[in-house]
Order: sequence, then structure tokens, then C-alpha cells
Amino acid sequence: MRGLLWLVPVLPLLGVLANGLLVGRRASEKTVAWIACGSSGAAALLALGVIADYLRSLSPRPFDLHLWEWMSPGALPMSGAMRGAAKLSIGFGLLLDPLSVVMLFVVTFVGFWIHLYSVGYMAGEPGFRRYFTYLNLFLVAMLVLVLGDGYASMFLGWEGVGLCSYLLIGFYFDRESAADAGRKALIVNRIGDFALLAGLFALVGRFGTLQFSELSSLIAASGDALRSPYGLGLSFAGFVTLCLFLGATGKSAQIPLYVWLPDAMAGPTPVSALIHAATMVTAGVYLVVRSNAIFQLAPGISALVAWVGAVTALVAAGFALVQTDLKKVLAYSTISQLGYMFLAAGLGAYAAAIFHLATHAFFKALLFLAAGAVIHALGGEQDLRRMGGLWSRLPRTARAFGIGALAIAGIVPFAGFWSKDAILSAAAASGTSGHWVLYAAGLLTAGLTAFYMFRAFALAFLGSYRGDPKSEHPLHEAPWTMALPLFILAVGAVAAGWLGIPESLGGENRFGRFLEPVVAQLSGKAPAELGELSQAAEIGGMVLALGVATLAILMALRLYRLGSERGAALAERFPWLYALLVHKAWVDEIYDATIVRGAWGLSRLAAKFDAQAIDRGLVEGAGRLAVFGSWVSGLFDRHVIDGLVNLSAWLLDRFSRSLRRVQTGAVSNYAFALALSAFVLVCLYAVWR
Amino acid sequence: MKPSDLASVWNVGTEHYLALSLMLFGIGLFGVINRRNLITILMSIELMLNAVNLNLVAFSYQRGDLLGQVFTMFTITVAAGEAAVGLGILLAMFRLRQTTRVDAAQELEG
Amino acid sequence: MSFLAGFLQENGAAILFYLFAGLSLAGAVGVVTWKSPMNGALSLLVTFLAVAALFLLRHAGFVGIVQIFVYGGGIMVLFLFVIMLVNLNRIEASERVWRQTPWALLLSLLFVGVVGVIARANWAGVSTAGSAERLRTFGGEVVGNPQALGQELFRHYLLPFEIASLFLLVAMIGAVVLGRRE
Amino acid sequence: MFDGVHEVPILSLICFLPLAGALVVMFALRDPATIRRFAFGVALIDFLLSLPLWFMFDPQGPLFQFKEGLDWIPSIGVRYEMGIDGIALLLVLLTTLLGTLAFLSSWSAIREREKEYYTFLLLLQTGMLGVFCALDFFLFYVFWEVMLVPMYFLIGIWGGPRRLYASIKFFLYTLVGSVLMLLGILALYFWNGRGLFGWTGAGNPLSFSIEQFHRIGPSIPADLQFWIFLAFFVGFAIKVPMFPFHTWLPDAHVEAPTAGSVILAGVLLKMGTYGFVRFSLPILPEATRRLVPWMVGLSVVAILYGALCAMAQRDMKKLVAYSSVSHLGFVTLGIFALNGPGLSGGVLQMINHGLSTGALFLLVGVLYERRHTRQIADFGGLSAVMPRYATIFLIVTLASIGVPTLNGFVGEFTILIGAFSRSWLWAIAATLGIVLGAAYMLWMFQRVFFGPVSHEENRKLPDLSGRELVYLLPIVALCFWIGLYPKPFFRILEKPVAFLVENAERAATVATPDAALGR
Amino acid sequence: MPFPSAISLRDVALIGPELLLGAAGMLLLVAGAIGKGLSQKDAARVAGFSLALGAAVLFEVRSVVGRVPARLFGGSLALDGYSFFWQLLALASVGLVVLMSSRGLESIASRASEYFALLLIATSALMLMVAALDLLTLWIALETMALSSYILAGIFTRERRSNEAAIKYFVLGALSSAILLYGISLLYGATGTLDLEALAQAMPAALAQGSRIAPLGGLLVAAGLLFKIAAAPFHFWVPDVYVGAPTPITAFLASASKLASFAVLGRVFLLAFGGVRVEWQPVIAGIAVLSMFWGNVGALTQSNVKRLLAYSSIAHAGYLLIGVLAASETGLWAAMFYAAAYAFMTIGAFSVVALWSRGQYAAESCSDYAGLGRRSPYLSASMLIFLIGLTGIPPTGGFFGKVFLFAAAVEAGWTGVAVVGVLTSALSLYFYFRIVVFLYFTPAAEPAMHWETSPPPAISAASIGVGLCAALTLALGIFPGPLIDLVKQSLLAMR
Repeated sequence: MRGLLWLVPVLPLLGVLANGLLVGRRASEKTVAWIACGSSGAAALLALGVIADYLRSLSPRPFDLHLWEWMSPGALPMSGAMRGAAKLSIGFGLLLDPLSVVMLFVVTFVGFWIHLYSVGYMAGEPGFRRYFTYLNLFLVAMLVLVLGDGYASMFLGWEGVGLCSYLLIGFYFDRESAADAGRKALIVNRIGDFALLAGLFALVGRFGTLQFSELSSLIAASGDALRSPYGLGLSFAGFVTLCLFLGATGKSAQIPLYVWLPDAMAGPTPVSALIHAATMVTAGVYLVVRSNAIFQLAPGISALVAWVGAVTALVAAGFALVQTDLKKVLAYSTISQLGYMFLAAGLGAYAAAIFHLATHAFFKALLFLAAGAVIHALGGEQDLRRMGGLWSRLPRTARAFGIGALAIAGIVPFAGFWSKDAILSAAAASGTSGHWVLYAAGLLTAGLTAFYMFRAFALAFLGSYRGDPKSEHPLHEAPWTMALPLFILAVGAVAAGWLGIPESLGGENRFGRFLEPVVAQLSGKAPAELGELSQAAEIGGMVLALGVATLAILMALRLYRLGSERGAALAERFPWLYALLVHKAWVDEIYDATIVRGAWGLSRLAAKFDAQAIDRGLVEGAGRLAVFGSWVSGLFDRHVIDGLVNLSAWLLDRFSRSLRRVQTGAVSNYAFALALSAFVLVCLYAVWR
Repeated sequence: MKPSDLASVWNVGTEHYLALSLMLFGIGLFGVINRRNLITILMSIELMLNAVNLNLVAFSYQRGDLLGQVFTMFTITVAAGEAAVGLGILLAMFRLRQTTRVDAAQELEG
Repeated sequence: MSFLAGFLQENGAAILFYLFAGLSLAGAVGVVTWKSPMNGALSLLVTFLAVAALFLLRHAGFVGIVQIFVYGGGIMVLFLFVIMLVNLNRIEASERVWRQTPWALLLSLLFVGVVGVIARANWAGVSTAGSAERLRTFGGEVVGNPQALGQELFRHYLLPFEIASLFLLVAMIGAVVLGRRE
Repeated sequence: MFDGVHEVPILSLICFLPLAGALVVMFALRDPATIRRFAFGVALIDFLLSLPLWFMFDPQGPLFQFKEGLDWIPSIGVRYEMGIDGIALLLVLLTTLLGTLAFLSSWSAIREREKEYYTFLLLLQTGMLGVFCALDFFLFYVFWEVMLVPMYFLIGIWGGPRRLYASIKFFLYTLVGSVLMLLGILALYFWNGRGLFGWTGAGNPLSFSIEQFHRIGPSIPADLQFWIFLAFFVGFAIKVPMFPFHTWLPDAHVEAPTAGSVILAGVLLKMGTYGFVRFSLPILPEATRRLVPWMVGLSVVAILYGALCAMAQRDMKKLVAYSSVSHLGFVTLGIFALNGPGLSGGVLQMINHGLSTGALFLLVGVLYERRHTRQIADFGGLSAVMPRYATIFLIVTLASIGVPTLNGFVGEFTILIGAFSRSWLWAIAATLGIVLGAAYMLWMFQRVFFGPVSHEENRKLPDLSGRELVYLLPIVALCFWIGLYPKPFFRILEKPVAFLVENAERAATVATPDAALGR
Repeated sequence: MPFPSAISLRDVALIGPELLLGAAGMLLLVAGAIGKGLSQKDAARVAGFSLALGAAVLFEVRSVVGRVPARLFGGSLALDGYSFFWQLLALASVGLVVLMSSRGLESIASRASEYFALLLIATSALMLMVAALDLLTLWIALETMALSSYILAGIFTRERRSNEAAIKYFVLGALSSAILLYGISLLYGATGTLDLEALAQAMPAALAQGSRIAPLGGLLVAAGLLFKIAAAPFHFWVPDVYVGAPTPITAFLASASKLASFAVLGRVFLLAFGGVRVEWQPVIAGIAVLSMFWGNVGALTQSNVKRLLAYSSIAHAGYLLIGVLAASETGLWAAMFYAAAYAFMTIGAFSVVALWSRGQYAAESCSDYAGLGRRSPYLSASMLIFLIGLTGIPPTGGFFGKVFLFAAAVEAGWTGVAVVGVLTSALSLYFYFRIVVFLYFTPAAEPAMHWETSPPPAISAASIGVGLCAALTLALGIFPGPLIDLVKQSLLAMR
């Protein structure tokens, strides 16, 4: 059965081909939908089969399905550990181990339901077929990403998902904003990839392979050799991990590269659910966990990861407090939750990170889909201030959203509670210096999360409808294709956490132990791991977190039950804080300024080139610089390089004309010249002798 | 004057002839590059040839072999031929331009 | 008196040389300075004759004679003939001095000077005692300059001689082709 | 093992078939339509003829295969020697393929003086094939120069408004380069023989045989190597073009007709890099080793500089042209990494660039044929109007910015692996070029295809015709093939690359490039 | 009187070709004189026939003499491979000139016989000149050739330009030959001999004794010869005379006369002054560089095709000089090869010019050629070939010639000169291809009336000549082997 692993990504690929090439322009939405959902559903089922087969086998060893040799570019002289030249061979294959099993399940499961949901959501859109082609394509890429048996294969998927997100964000390409957002996303990701690539090259240069299996053994073998200084004043391990982590921040929207995710909400809501909440954005976390072996050799960078995660989580949660656009709220919440995962990964609690990843996939997807249903019902309205009172009108959606909200807020026994608790206790128990600060940040974030989520809930569903009454009538509950996924995911959001009930509550943290083989500690001092706290302390922590969350929820409901007036009042109380949050700490502007200050006067020149460059944000700033640079280099081309050539041409021309002037046509002059030449000849010789 | 110089003055040797021919040559050259009347130019060329003849004859005397004189015969011949052709060209020019001034023929240039 | 005779006895050759040298130079200067070609032609004649005399002084009797005949006879007549033909008064006397004159003068002087200086380094000390005999002997016996010359010419320089005939033929054709008025 | 086949002088056939075709077109044919069909037929047959090479070439076999040899000018040791190794094989196939496509693309684009046009195109084909097949340096040089003339005419007669300037500029630049190269060749020739002025030679019988030069190369004294390398460098660097010599490229590209640009970008530029691989590296290993820092530096400059220039362009063709500068910077970077991945990646990238850039020019040509403008600003929202066109354009764009599963990635990835193990500093700088590449290509793509349809006249643009699909799809297919399963290509390159690498190793190492690169 | 013993009939027989040409010339004269003379066509036929016959006899002589170089007339003439090659080349190029003379001489039809007679006599003089072994013979032959070319240049006595050309050529030619003669006299004085082989011995000795006259004479001789081969800075006559003279004569000056003078230069410098090459090599190097530069740069801004070709001829003098400069076997045979290639290319180019200029319409300005590529495709194609060849791009003889010359320079260590050479030849592309631009890239501006008035004749002797030149240029570019062998052998014979 597991031999069929290769078929899992191939099925959606077939869907892509079928929808993209075979069925013509006028294929009915039904056909398209059937092909798309059929292929992804089949993939999901097959995945389940494979997973079951894998689990059933006693002592599940990693199952590496080598498909073909991808790149075999000759021999490469090795540096460091292994001397001599290694025959480089970069293969393409799929790997099944606990980690990828988890990811595989999440991706196929959530992916399928979102496909189904999209059928209803996208009904009647002009680009229906294109949409599903892209969506299937994304599924393929994501599967390759999580199943790839080496960094090369993974990178293939990595780039693929980036591409699909570019296409899907820019799905409504006739809106400039969408197109820009798409490009912004892709280029920010490219910046991350650029770091990631550097990391991979370093690995190849050192070990001559990119296969996970070989690498982990090689790393374990070389051990401390990797701590020797390498570049940028870092050890080899440090260099590599830093590169990898930068790549991760790009994909997973962490500080400093998070700016693209909020804009990415320009895409259709199911896309936001699938790509920008459940799966793609978690790839960064996956990467870090996948590379845990080498991360463990770079404690410094690991700490960095933890801190970046914590700060991102806190800040993003803060921004989410004041958003008025429902999807933006969710977007920032996603960023914040991803921060959580990185916090865990940085602390060495890899299992916890993945655990939270999985649960988050469920409830965040659920939240997005619910939000999508709301938006769908309101005919595209996204502004919370024009909602309200939908509890009665959209009961199913409202309940689904509620469940999701409870889950993310971390209320017992919803999924979020368990995973979040795992992370917090990891923070508490961690040996990393300043781990209490991290813990506090986590706790505070938890509170904020609960607050903004229920703020949104209250604004959307409680109180009275504030939108323009005209759009009230067509309000309708979503069709079953949208409702069913809501339901399924809601179940997931409730139950997914139960896999990881810690021992302290009498559960046997199945999840954690399942992942053991992947995240096993290397020999040497292990960073703190789950279950080192005393049971009492752990339970205390749980209660504390729970209390904070509940408190936050109540506050939120109290403030926003009847609308945003009280919230506004609160905002007036702390104007500076409010401003700070509303303007997202002016990060975009700061990026802009920092990039542009490099050449502020010049940017106006650059702007001449393209209105595109007059735009805010990191990418556009960079674009502006680049455009300016390109303008300069254009000048250089025309005036210096060509200039030299033209100059010589001009000189030659002058020369030629003067030579012609010598040719006066007067025979006497010629005779004189002739005699003179002879004379000069004689003189030169006389002198030279 | 030192006696030696006196001697060199009074016993005339090859060098005297060469000096003379050099002067003739120079004068002829000057005529060619200075005068613009074709006839005068032709005459100056004859002067130069004569200078050469002097050279040759002087050398042949010094070396005591006849080659120089033989060569002189040829030079004279050539001089005659060139004069004939030169004058022919001059006539043609005169017919075309009613002048023998070479600076009248200055259409081709550049 | 006797001193003078003795002087002439000793240095007759030198005196003659200087005399004719002066004449030839004078003529040459005349050629390049007279305004009118006619005067130029006449002074050219002077040069020709003086040079012929100098040939005789260098024991080149035959060549001297040829010089007189060909130059004094042929070429000079040719010149005069042409000058007549193009109808003297129609030849506007070209002014002798113009833009180029100083340079021309300078160049000619420099040429003479430099070549003179270069040559002088060698010529001083070249044996001046030429042998006149060898110039009129052939195959051991003294036959006189003309015959010796003839022998030389037809023994060793037959080919150039023939080519010279070709040359004269060309000159003739040229004169005809160019001079003919159609 | 293929003796039976080797009786057939297949390389000569492939190389001179177009010439024969050109003669026929010149003297025999009148009617444009027939000329068009005939010329295309010739090109197609040529391509089909070249296909067997791929199958009959034995990667384990000797370095050069399908060899042919005849005395040409025995008195000075010039021979007519043909033969190809893996590198040349790939380039020959690329040439025949792109040639065929170029003919197809000219089908409706060229409607005046077809007779001359197709004659020159066929002559050009012969010249290029000869360059890649020649195993005699002199023969190589002859083809190298012959090829300039038809290209000059293609630009000069059928080019754009500034064609006169562009054509003569192209011709002069390349000619200057090649004549200097000639001096290098001669020096080599004499050193192989009696020797030349300062240096006493190896005393071998006079010959221009490339293999002979490969043999004696490493024993050439270093200072002579240096001078010869310089001479070669000028010739090849102008052709590539490397950084300071590149200004002829944009002009030539913008003015040339579509087919011209395709061949220019697809094949002509490769001759420079091919020259480096075939001559500079193996024959002058010592000089190469010493100059690696400069070469790598220039390559990286070219990568970034070309990318920046590309970003500034408003004219699609110009943009693509500058992107070529950047891409070829990658190629040279890989070549002068002087290790397995770098070299094989570099060579593979030659092919990739040929395919993707060729395709880009074809696509721009398609648009130009419809709208007679190449200004990016004149378009927008095309993906609504011409979805098929947009799709293919997107795929090719992605290929050229090196997205995995497409060919560009394989090349750049391997090149960078090689470069990285030389010096991670340069490699990272080069990697930046990839980011920029994404920026300018997608930017163009967005401005042309996304957003609302900005110009009314664009609403009616017809989508790709059957013929256009026919000449675009093969390229797309190849892009995917190389992107997903490049192994056959690597296998073919294995031997030549190994040869080059060990040649570089063999050269007495004075200053290791890494140290020179401040590693 | 007994026939001088030094001369044998054999010698006379062995200069059969020259005698034959001379005789043919006189025959033409006589035939032209009696009655109403010969028609242009007949005269041309006679000339062509005698040239062909001369060539045949030449081969015969060659076969009789065999490989060993023969000394004739007491060593004043040498029949060796060197002279054989140049004589053959002279015959070939004059033959082509005769072919192209079938056009454009209408105005002097009455003097056709004299015209061809002069051409023939010049040829025979020229053949003697390249074989001459002593300066006397050499000089008189040179003078004969020069004199006839003065006349030929001015043979259009009714045309001001032709006459002006004649004047300039004559005055400057006479001046230069006077200088040359003065040099010869000095040489004679310094060494007492005019025999080249004797000089080869005498020169080093004289220099060893620190003689200054000998080198002085040598320099003046060099000046005279450089004038004849139109090397800068002795080239001032070239552009004007080339433009003014009748096009066939221009071709003659640019090919036969120039190349024969070059042959003489080569013989004098490498044979007579060979022992003292270090003395003159720098001079020649300077002259070569100057010529290449002056010729090519001067041509850059020319719009008159004949003038442009004149400048290119100056440049090519420079290229040829590289062969002498190298003073090596490679250099010499390279120069000989290039001379042959150059002769065909330049004669071809001039023939095309002659063919395109008809009646009053002198197609000499580049702009007159606009759009000719379509109207007379074959001539344009040939012109293209010649221009490519002159630039030195394969597959033409010009390419190989240049390659070998530069090779010689590199081998001899004159790399700097070689670099100048390659760069200037790359530069020359610019002006040669300006003609191409007009031929092919620019449409005919006005419906050029001259074509309508007189459509180009389908096939004429001149066009045949063009075809021959084009074929030869290409042939030398694709199969240079035979010619290379020929020149190499001729050098072997010279040693």
C-alpha cells in the first residue's frame, strides 16, 4: 500500500492536467468541480490508506521512496568533514516518517474539504476552471513539499506553493491591488528562498548530499566539527540554520518578512484558508522541525528562533486587536499563531510545534471558512463595522465560527488548548536563558488572542445588523458544499487536540511520542523537553492560561457585544497605543523609509520609470531602489561603455577628416610632402643610427 | 687657411663633385616643389637628373669602372623620354585649360 | 709669371672645375628663379653645357658628348619648341614666391645640409686618385673611352639597352597620343 | 560500435545541408511561397538528421565522436576536422531545433525579399553548426567569422528602424573580438610548431588540431598562456557578451527580426561560452586558474548589472536582451567555478537559456506581429484576451527565473552549488541575481497580462494560432523535461566536464582561486 | 662584328614572353597606324590573345628552366620561381584589365590600338622588372612601366580629370624616380656595384666599415619604391590619380603596377639588403603601420567609391609590407599569396564600378548604388564578395592572405604591428560595408534614370571578368592549398 505513496501527489496532478488542458473552455462548472474534488478526495483517501498502512507496521521505520535521480552534475570537491571529491547526486523521492505522516494527513484532509467548500464559494466566478486548476496544483506542490525526501525535492514543492500562492492571490488579476499583493508575496518569498538556497548550498558543499536520511546521519557523525567557525562569524551549523530560518520567516510570515501575508488576503477566502492559514504558511515551521538535527547544534540560532517567534506572536496579536476587516483579523492571528509554533521550535519543543501546527490547521481553516461564509452571505462585505447580529440569521456559520474561536482561544477541551499548553509549558520548563519572558509573552499572547477573536465574534454575530439594510434580504445560509466542510472542520477543531493530552492529565501524549524518532535529541546537553515540570506546576500553568483566556473573552464580549462604541472609548483612553496598533507600528512605512533613505532624492527619479514603484512596502521600496539602480546602470551603459566606443569613433572620424584635408589636390603640396617624407626618412635613420 | 685645407681645395676630388651634384639636386628639388609652372617643373627635374649623372660619373672615375658612365647614358635617355612625355601632357593640359600652371589642375582632392 | 704658369699648370683642373661648377649652379639657380620659362630654358642650357664640361674633366668624354647632343640638342629644342607651341605670351609668368616658398626653401636647404653632413663623414678621406686608364681600356688594351663604353654596354648591359629602346618607343607613343590634336 | 554509421559523414551532412539549401534558394527558386516551404523543409530535415546523434552518441565512448578528417591546406597543417563531444552535441541539437523554429516564426512575419532572407538564414545555420562541429581551430575560426555576414544582413535588411546602426555595431564589435582571437590562435599554432619570437616551441608538426592543442596546452609557459588567454578572452567575452562588452547586444536584439533575435540569443551567444569551455579552459589551464577571480567577478557583475538594466527597460525585447546578459553571467560563473557542478550546470544553462530566451523572443515576436509595438506600456490585461498565450508566456517566464520543475532551476542550482564551493561570497551575490530576475520578469508579466485591458486595440487580439503553438510547445515540453529529468543531459556532459576539471587540476596550482577570492 | 660572347641566344629565347608582348605592342601600333586603324574590339582581342600566348610561353619557359634559377644576360635577369610567380600574376591581372577595358573607352576608340599597345609594353617591362637582378635593368624597366602608365592615366586627353591625374602622376613619379636614382647612384658610389647579389655581400661590409652613404642610398631607393607601391607617406598621388584615371587603368595601377613594384621591393630588401635587415626593419614597420592606419582611417569618410578603393589600396600596401617586415619565408609567401588575392579582389571591384558607370553617369558615389542589390543582383553579389575579401573575412582569399601575413608578423615577433593590422582591418569593415549598405539596405532613392536609359548589357567581356575575379576570390578562400604550394615552391627556387 505504501508503495503507492507516489500516487498521492500524482492524483491532483492529473486533476491539474485534466482541468488545465483536456476539458475545453466551455466545460461546465460541474465537470470541473468533479475533477478537482475527485482528484483531491482520492488523494486524501489514498493518503489515509498509506498512513494506516504505515502505522500498522510494527516499529515504523522511515519509508524512503526514491523515484528518480534528479541532478547528477559531476563531482564536487568537498570541504571540511569529508575530504576528496564526492560524486554529487541529487535525487527526487518521497519520504514517509512520522513528521511527514502528520503533514500529509493535515494537507490532504484539510485540502480536500476546502476544495469542496470552494465549489460553492466560487460558483459562478468567471475563472472557475482556472481557480481549481491552481488549487489542485497547489495541492501537488504542498504534497511534494511535505513528502520530499530531501531538501531538493522539498525546495521544489517550496517554490511550487509560492508560485501557486502568487497565482491565487492574484486570482482577480484585473484588480491592481490583487496583482500587486501577488507579486509582493512572491518576491518577499524569493528573498527568503534566496537565504534558504544559500543554506542548501552550504550543506551540499559540506556533505555532498541533500537527502534527509543521509544528512541526519552525517550531521550526527560530524557532531562538533560543525561548530567550527564558517562564515559571517558563525559556526557552520549557525550559518546553515540562520539561512534556513530566514527562508522560513519568508514562507511563514515571521518578523521581518511577514508584511506580505495581510495583503495576501486579496485572494479568494478559501485560498486564504488553505494556503495562508492551514498549510503553506506552516511550511517554515516544518522546515525548522525537519532540520532539527542541525538546529540542535546551533543553540544561539535556536534561541533567536524562539525570540523571533515570541515577538511576532505578541506583536501580530496586538495588530489583530484593532483590525476592522474580518479577514485581516484572521491574517494577523495566523501570523501570531505561527509565531507560537516558532517559539516552540526554537525552544526545542519540536513535537509541540508540530502539534500546534496541526490543531491550528483545523481551527484556523474553520475560522476562515466561516468568515468566508459570512462574507459570501453578505455579498462580499468584509468590514466588521458593517456586520453584527448575524447569530440568528446565519446560525450554522455562527456556531462554527464560535467553535473555532473557542479553539484558538484555548478553552478546554478544544484543540487549541492542548497544543498551546504544550508550548507554554515547554517555555516554562525550557533551559533557555530568559525563558520566563518567553513564557510571559506566550501567556499574554494567549490572552490577546482570546480577546481579539471574541471581539471579532461579537462584532460579527452579536448586537444588531449595522450593514445597509438593502443587502439584508439576500442573506442566505451557505449551500451544503460549504456547510459540510464547516462541520467536519469544526469536529476537527474540537477533537484534534485529544491526540496530545499530556501525561499530567492521565493522557499519554501520543502525538509527542509518535514524533520522537524524528525529533530525537542528539547526544549532548538536551534543551528542556516536555514533561520535565512537576505535574503540579504543569496543571497550574494550564489553569493560569485558561483563566487568562476566559477573562479576555469576557472582556471582549462585554466591550463589543453591542458594537464597537465602547471599544472606541477604550481606544480614546490609550490614543498612542491605539495609533501604534492601527498603523501596525508603521512597519511598512519604516521599511519604506529605511529602504528609501538609502537614496531618497533618487527615488523620485526612479519613480519616473514606473508608477508601480510609487507604492508602499518593503518590496516596492526595494523595487524602487532596484529601478533606480537599473536606471543608473542604463545610463552607465549608454554613456560610459558606449560612450567610450562612440568617443573613439568620433576621434577616428575627426582623424579621417583631417587626413582628407591634407589631401589638398595641389600637386605642389604633394611634391613637397613627398620630398619631406623622404627627408624625414633620412633624418630618422641618421638620428637612429 | 691651413695648408691641408688648401690642398683639399685645390686638388679636386670626388667629394667636390658630389657636393656640387648635391647642390644641383637641391636646387632642382626646390624648383619642383616651389614653382608651379609645369615647364619649369620639368626643367627642374632635368636638373635633378643631371645631378645624378654627375654623381655617377664622379664615382665611375673614382672607382675606375665604366658602370657609372653606362648608367649615365641610360639616365640621359630616360631624361629625354620623360621630357617628351611630360611636354606631351603639358600640351594636353594647355589645350584643356589654356594654362600650364599646375595649380590650375586641382579638381581632385580630399 | 712663371708662378702663374706653374699655378695654372698645377691647378688647371681645379680652376676649370670651379669655373664650370659655378656656371652650372648659376644656370640651375636661373632655371628655378627666372619668371619666364624662356629664360629658364636658356639658363638650363648653360647648366647642361657646364655639366658636360665637368664630365670631360672626369674623363667621361663620350658621355659628355652625348650630354651635349641629347640635352643641348634634343631636350632643349623640345622645350623651346613646346614653349613656342604654347605661344609664349600666353604663358602667364607664374609668380615665384607663394605660401609654400619659404618651406620649400627650408626643406631643400635642410635636405642638402643633412645629406651633406651624413655623406661628408664618409667622403672625407675617400681616395680621390681615380684612374683614368681603366676608363678607356678594354680587355687589357687601351681602346679609348667610347669603344670601351660600347663594349661594356653591349657585353654586359645589352638587356637594359634593349629595354631602353622599348622605353623610347613608349615615349614616342606617348608624345603622339598626348600631343596629337584631334 | 557504430562503425557502420560512422562511414556516413553525418556531421558534414548536417553542417552543409543548409548551405546546399541556400544555393538552391538563391539560384533555383522564384516564388516566395515555395521558397518559404523549401527553406523550412531543409531546416526540418536538418533537425531530423541531427536527432540520431543524440541516440548514437555514446557517453562512455571517447571524448570526441563522429569524427571526420580531410586534408584541407596540408602545406600549413590546416585540416578539415569535424567531431563533437557531449557539449557540442547538445549545442548542435539546440541549433538545429531553434533554427527550425525560427523558420516557422518567420513564416508570416517576413513578407519582403524572402529569397535573400531565407538564403541568409540558411547560411547562418551552416556557419553556426560548423562552429560547434569543427575540431580544427582554423576551421572553427573560419565558420566563426563566416557566420557574421548573414547575421549582419538579417539585422540590416529586415531589422527595425535603427537597424543600420545596430547591424554595423554588432558586426564591428564581434569582428574586433575575433581578429584579436585570431592572433591568439596563431601564437598557439606557432608555439606548437617551431615556436615564435620569444618562445621556443614544442616542435610538433604544424597543426591547428584542437585535440593536439588540448594535449600540449598545459605545457605552454605561463606568460604566453596569459597573453593567449587575453586574446581569446576578448573574442569570447564580446560574443557572450560579458560585462563591459555587452552594449552591442541590446541594440542588435531590439533591431533584429524575431528569427534573428531567437538565433542570436539562442545560439550565437553560446559560441562565446562554448569557446571558453572548448579552448580557454583546457588549452590554457594555468592562465585560467590565475584569472578565475577576475572571470568570476565579471560574471557576478554581469548577473546583477544585467538584471538591473533589465528592470529599467520599457521595451520587452530590450528587457529580455538584458536578462540574457544576466543569465549568461550565470553560465560564465559556472564555467569558471572550474568544478563538476559548476561546469555541467554552466553548459546545461547554455541550453536552458537558449530554450527559454528563444521562446521569449518568439513570444514577443508573436505580439509584435499583431500590434507592431513592443512597449510594455502598450499592453495590459492580455491574459483575459489571449489566455493560451498568457499561459505559455507564464511558463517560459518561470523557466527563465528558475522555478523548480523547469529547466532554468536545474541549471542555476547546479551552477550555484559549484560557485558556492569556490567562494560563498560570490555565490551569494549571484544568488541575489535570482531574486532580481524574479522581480523584473514578473513585473513585466504583470504589466503585460494583469490588470484591466488598458488599450482598446488589444481587445481584439487573436490568441495563438496553430502554427505558433507548433513552434512554441516543443520548447515548453523541453523546459519541463530538462527541469524534471535532466539526467540524460548530465550523463552526456559527464565525460567532457570530467576532462575539463581534471585538466584544471593538472595545471600546476600557484595561487588557489579560493584564496584569491578571499575565502 | 662578332656577337658579344656574354649573351647567348638561349637568353634571348628565355625572355620570349616579354619579347612577345613587346612585339605584339608594336604590331598593334603598326596596325593602328595603317588605314583607318583597328576597332577597339579587335585591338582588345589582339591584346588578350597575346597575353594568353605570353602566359603559355611563360609556362614553357618555366618548364625549360626547371627548378634551378637561371641567370640571363650576364646576371642582369633571373628566371626563378619568384619572378615566375609575379610575371604570371602580372599577366593574369593585365588580362583582367584588358577584359574590363571592353567598357568605358568609347571616347578614345580611335586610339584603342595605342592604348592596348602601351598596356602590353608596360606589361613586358613589368615582367622584366620583377626578374631584374641588377639595379640598372630594374630601374630602366621600372621607368618604362611608369612612363607608359603616365600616358595611360592621361589618355583621355579631353577629360580634365584624366589629364589632371596624368599631371600629378607624372610630376610626382618623376620626382620620386629622381630620388630613387640619386639613391642608386649613392649605392653605386658606396659599394661599386649595382648587382643585387653582389650588393648582398657588399652592404654588410660597407656598414661594417661604418659607411653612411650605403644606407642613405638604400633609404632613397626605398623611398622611390614605396612611392610606387603607394605606401604612406608616399601615397599622396594615389587617391587623385586613381579617381582621375580611366577605371581600367586605375585597376592596372592598383594591381599589376603596384604588385610588381612590391615584388621588386621584396627582392631588393630581402636579397640585396637581406643581410642588414635589422637596419631597415623598424623603418618598414613604421611605414607599414602608417599605411594601414592612414589608408583605413582616411577611407572612413570617403563617399566616392574609386577614392575609397584608392585609400584601401594604400592600406593594403601596408598589409603587404608586413610580409617584407617579417623578413621570413612565411612572410614572403604570405605576401605573395595576399598579392594574388588582392589583385583579383581589387580588379573585380574596379570592374564592377566600371560596369555600373555608363555614359555620362559615373557611378562613383556610394549613393549612386542605392538599391542596386535588387536591380543587378549578380554584380552586387560579386561586389559583396570583393568587399568581404578586402575586409578579410572568410571564405575569401583576402581572409587567408591576411591571416598568413599576421601569422608571419606574430612569428617574427612584430606582434604590435600585427595588432594594428587586425584592428585596422576590423575598422575597414566600416567603410567597405557602407557600400554594402547602399547596395542592399537602402532603396533606390529616385528611379535612377540611367538604368532606364541604358539597361545593363546581359553579358559582356567585363562582366565575364568580374565573374572570374569573384570565382577566383572565392576559390582562394576555400581551396588556398594549390596557390600556397605554388608560392612556397617559388620561394624554394629563389633560395
